[in-house]
Amino acid sequence: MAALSAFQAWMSDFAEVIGQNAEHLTDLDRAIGDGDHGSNMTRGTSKTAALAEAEEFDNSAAYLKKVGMTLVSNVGGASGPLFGTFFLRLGGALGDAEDIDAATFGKALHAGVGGVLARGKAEVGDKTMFDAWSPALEAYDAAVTDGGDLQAALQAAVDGAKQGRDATVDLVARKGRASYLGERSKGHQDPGATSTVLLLESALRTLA
Amino acid sequence: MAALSAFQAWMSDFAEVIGQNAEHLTDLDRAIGDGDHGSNMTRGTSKTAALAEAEEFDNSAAYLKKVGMTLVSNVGGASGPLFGTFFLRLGGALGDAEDIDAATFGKALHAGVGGVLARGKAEVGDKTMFDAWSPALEAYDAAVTDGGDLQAALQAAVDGAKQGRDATVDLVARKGRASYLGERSKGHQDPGATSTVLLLESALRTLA
Amino acid sequence: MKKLINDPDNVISDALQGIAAAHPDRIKVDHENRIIYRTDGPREGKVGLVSGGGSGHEPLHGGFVGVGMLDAACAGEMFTSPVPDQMMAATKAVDGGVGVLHIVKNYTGDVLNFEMAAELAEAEAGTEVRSVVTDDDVAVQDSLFTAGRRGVGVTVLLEKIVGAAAEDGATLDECFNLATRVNEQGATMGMALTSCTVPAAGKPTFELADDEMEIGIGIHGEPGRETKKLAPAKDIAAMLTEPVVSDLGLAEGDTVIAMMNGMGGTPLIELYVMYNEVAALLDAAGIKVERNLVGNYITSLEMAGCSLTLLKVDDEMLRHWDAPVNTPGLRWGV
Amino acid sequence: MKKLINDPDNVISDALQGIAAAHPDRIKVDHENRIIYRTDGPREGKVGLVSGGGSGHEPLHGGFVGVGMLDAACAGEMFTSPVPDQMMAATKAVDGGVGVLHIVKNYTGDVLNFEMAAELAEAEAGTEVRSVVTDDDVAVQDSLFTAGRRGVGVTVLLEKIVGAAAEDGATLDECFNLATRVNEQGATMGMALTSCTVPAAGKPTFELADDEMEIGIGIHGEPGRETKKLAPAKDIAAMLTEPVVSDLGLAEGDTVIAMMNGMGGTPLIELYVMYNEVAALLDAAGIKVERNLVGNYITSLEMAGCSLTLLKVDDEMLRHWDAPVNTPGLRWGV
Ligand SMILES: Nc1ncnc2c1ncn2[C@@H]1O[C@H](COP(=O)(O)OP(=O)(O)O)[C@@H](O)[C@H]1O
Ligand SMILES: Nc1ncnc2c1ncn2[C@@H]1O[C@H](COP(=O)(O)OP(=O)(O)O)[C@@H](O)[C@H]1O
Ligand SMILES: [Mg+2]
Ligand SMILES: [Mg+2]
Ligand SMILES: [Mg+2]
Ligand SMILES: [Mg+2]
Repeated sequence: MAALSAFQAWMSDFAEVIGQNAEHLTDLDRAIGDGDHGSNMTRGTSKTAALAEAEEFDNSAAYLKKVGMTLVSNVGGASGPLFGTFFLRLGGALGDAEDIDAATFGKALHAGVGGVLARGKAEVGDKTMFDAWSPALEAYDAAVTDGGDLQAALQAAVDGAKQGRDATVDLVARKGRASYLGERSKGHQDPGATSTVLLLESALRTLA
Repeated sequence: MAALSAFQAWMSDFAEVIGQNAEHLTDLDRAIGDGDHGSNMTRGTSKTAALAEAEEFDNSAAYLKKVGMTLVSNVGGASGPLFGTFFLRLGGALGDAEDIDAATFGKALHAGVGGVLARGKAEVGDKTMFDAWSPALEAYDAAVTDGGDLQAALQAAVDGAKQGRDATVDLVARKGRASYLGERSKGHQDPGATSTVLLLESALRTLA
Repeated sequence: MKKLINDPDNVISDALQGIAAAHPDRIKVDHENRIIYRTDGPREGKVGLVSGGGSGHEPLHGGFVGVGMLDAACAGEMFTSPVPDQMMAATKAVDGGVGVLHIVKNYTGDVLNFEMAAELAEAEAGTEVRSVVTDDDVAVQDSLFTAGRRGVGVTVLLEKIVGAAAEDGATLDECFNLATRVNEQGATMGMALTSCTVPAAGKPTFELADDEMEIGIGIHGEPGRETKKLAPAKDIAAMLTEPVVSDLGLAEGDTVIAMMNGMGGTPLIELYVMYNEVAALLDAAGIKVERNLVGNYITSLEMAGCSLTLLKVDDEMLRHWDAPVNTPGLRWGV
Repeated sequence: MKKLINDPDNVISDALQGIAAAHPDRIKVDHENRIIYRTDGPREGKVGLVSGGGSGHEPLHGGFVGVGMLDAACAGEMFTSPVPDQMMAATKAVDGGVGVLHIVKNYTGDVLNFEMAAELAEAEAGTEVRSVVTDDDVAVQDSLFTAGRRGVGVTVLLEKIVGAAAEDGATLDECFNLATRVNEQGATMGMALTSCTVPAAGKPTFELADDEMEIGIGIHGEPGRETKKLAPAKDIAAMLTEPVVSDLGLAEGDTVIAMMNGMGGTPLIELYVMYNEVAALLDAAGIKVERNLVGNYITSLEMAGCSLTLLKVDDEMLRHWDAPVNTPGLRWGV
């Protein structure tokens, strides 16, 4: 598949999905954060969605890095540098690969999630977006090992991310704003894990 | 009648009545003023009611002047100097008269209401306490001219004051805080005219 | 009612204790009479400046006591004029032998109580007292047959300007004349998004729907002249600016001090949004803002809302404005 | 939602226009990057001080730009960290050749964004950047496995004290060490009577019953650690003072700077009531308040509530505290 246009479709789909879910994300963030995750993400994705029209990109790497910088420069908050770094590393790992398959994208996904980890230093169980990223990555790898194609691997990643996201409900937050609430953070779903699922669902729809 | 003890009974009764009506007076003042007439009056009358126990007074004049100064020194707002001046002048006009009858009290009442007029410079129709004082005084005088005793004259004054108070409802205020509301002050009863009626009713109960 | 207080009856005495504890370098408090004095007065030969009024407008007046502003401020009950005993005590205490100026906001209660105090201070102590009554609120139609306009924002600017003049050695007449001029050349218009709650009353003074605002409010939680639908800052700025500009007859080339004042519950960020709109309107009209204040200076407890004050200034006023001032509520040059 | 704004999306840019219009004598605004600069910088050989954070905390940080305090402040979206582009631009602009100190409140968003900015500024312009991260909120249990405590009130005191040191010629290392010491010796505890409403969200961030308060809030409208029944000021003062005093290990004979800070919607009179109670508690414990601030310094939009910050001070800190400062939000000595 022509990677660049697929990635552009991904970003345009993701912007739409974030737009539809902005209020939900903000509501989740209002419960255990500061009620801005929806608007933060919208601010970024409305800009990334417009990139493809405004500019010509040589390859996927250049495009995805620009997506990352655009998120970093527009989202702010915790999620800006985290999603931004994800795309910066994703792009960096893809290089000038023209076609993407399960293996290529898996390598890039590892780099991207590694970026989230390096920036945020969260562990599984801290009730952050990493709780969605980590099982997603594991499930993706397992699907590839089982011989799955990109579609299967992304489907697995989505399922893994969803499980991770749902698991955040019962957790006590140990990173990010929600950690200030201590025990009171229990019983609420993490906003960043929620948008991570949206991003992977969007990838499944557009990349595979 | 022994004037001094009657006046002391008046003040004690008035304090009680103001206590009972404080919330009503404040509600009236909230509608077209600043919602403090009840607490202003209570602050003063709780002090004046205590005077008789704390101090010996030579005569009615000394007592009523002290009542006036006590109101001036404790009520604040517009009503403090107005009711205060009323009692200062009332006492001044009584001198050392030992007994009070309709004529003696009438003279003093004229002096007291004259004080309210001199301080506040309100005219009838301005929607102030003067709208109760003025018809009360006229009715009092008419009753005395008709040969009425103190009881009859005070009853007439109460009736006159009530009419004046009720008439304030339809008026547009031209003095005091309510005047800032312009047309919006219409439809509300003036707080100061209301407490004036209470004061005269209390006089009827205790002096006659 | 949600307030950081101990008892509705003790708010003012508790706050005066707090003010005394916070600013012993600049002010001292007579708790019995509820008077805030500057620590270094009275000064022989300096006109004494006394103001005061109901509490609930902080920092006005107590926060404006100090070098270059007031010598004493009398704190009344919440939104209720102080009593003559307070003004009398303050007047005698700040008398430097050359007279005392009373700065009185035009409310019947304040006027009557200050009037009695002036009569008594002159009779008892022979202190020469003059009174300036501020009446800058253009929301109120003035007429010979009413209590006249309310005294609001201009009072702050007047206390600063006349305070500097007095510090500078102006006579009582000069202070009075300058004060009169400031009052005549200044005007204010205010609005509210919410009512406030007087602690002793325990409930809001007026009710406003979620999409309504009051235009033409004073500073005592009294309802305004008009309830309107909530509007954008730009429109509200016009509703405040136009009547003030037209009342003062301001024209192209005039210079003013502008105060965008918060009513107590308005966040600073909104005051800057409002100031921006006002500044644009004045700029478009060719009116030059020489100095400005943006913040809470004369408030109505926790009311959300704002008022705009404009004062047409000349060089003398500006010089006094720029002179050093060191009070809890206003400070520069020292 | 009742606010003096034009459009929820334009609050910050409108306010920045207003700030620029109000204080051209002291600050200038880069509207594109949303950075507030002092007019007279950068100064060769002076360490540059850059701070910033989400908007909605005014006067923090933009109101603290000026002589003796910050060189630049980056304004983020409401309650949202600014982005690295802003900090990078500010860092380069205030670089006087001897390095730049970033003053960062400890929130994941702020920390990550400032971190990226510092990396980029060093890589791109070779500017030496050090960062101090304030984390003074004792409401948050600190632990190696959490995001740590929030940065709140101490940030104000730090910006003043380190601002004076930088003005005085302190090196980047000296500024960093002093800042670290201020952060270590200061602690804060806050509470709220009401939630605030982020304009873009349009509804209150949390709900509180009429007889409830939140203890242990931060400054982003986030719920606190505990919802309690409303209590008298005296009890609330104890709930704020005790954890701060015990966190700092303050003992008899210690001297502090105290800040009784309003959250934006609290009237000044209530802050003085609270200050009085706190002062009494400290006095009883033999802790001496050398200096204090009472007012709105680090706010949460229109939230009603307050926070108490204590900073254990030595002579060096006091000297820097007393040094002249001329910013829209804090001014003395000039
Ligand atoms: N250290 C971290 N590592 C990974 N994710 C984090 C970390 N801290 C916060 N997050 C994520 O960021 C989300 C909040 O993002 P957002 O609301 O946009 O920013 P902010 O918290 O600054 O307002 C959280 O729900 C969480 O998933
Ligand atoms: N000029 C005046 N002459 C006579 N009565 C007046 C005048 N101004 C106000 N009042 C009376 O004072 C009353 C209000 O008293 P109060 O609420 O105690 O004082 P304030 O208005 O200062 O809060 C009004 O209801 C009115 O009757
Ligand atoms: Mg958030
Ligand atoms: Mg009243
Ligand atoms: Mg009153
Ligand atoms: Mg945020």
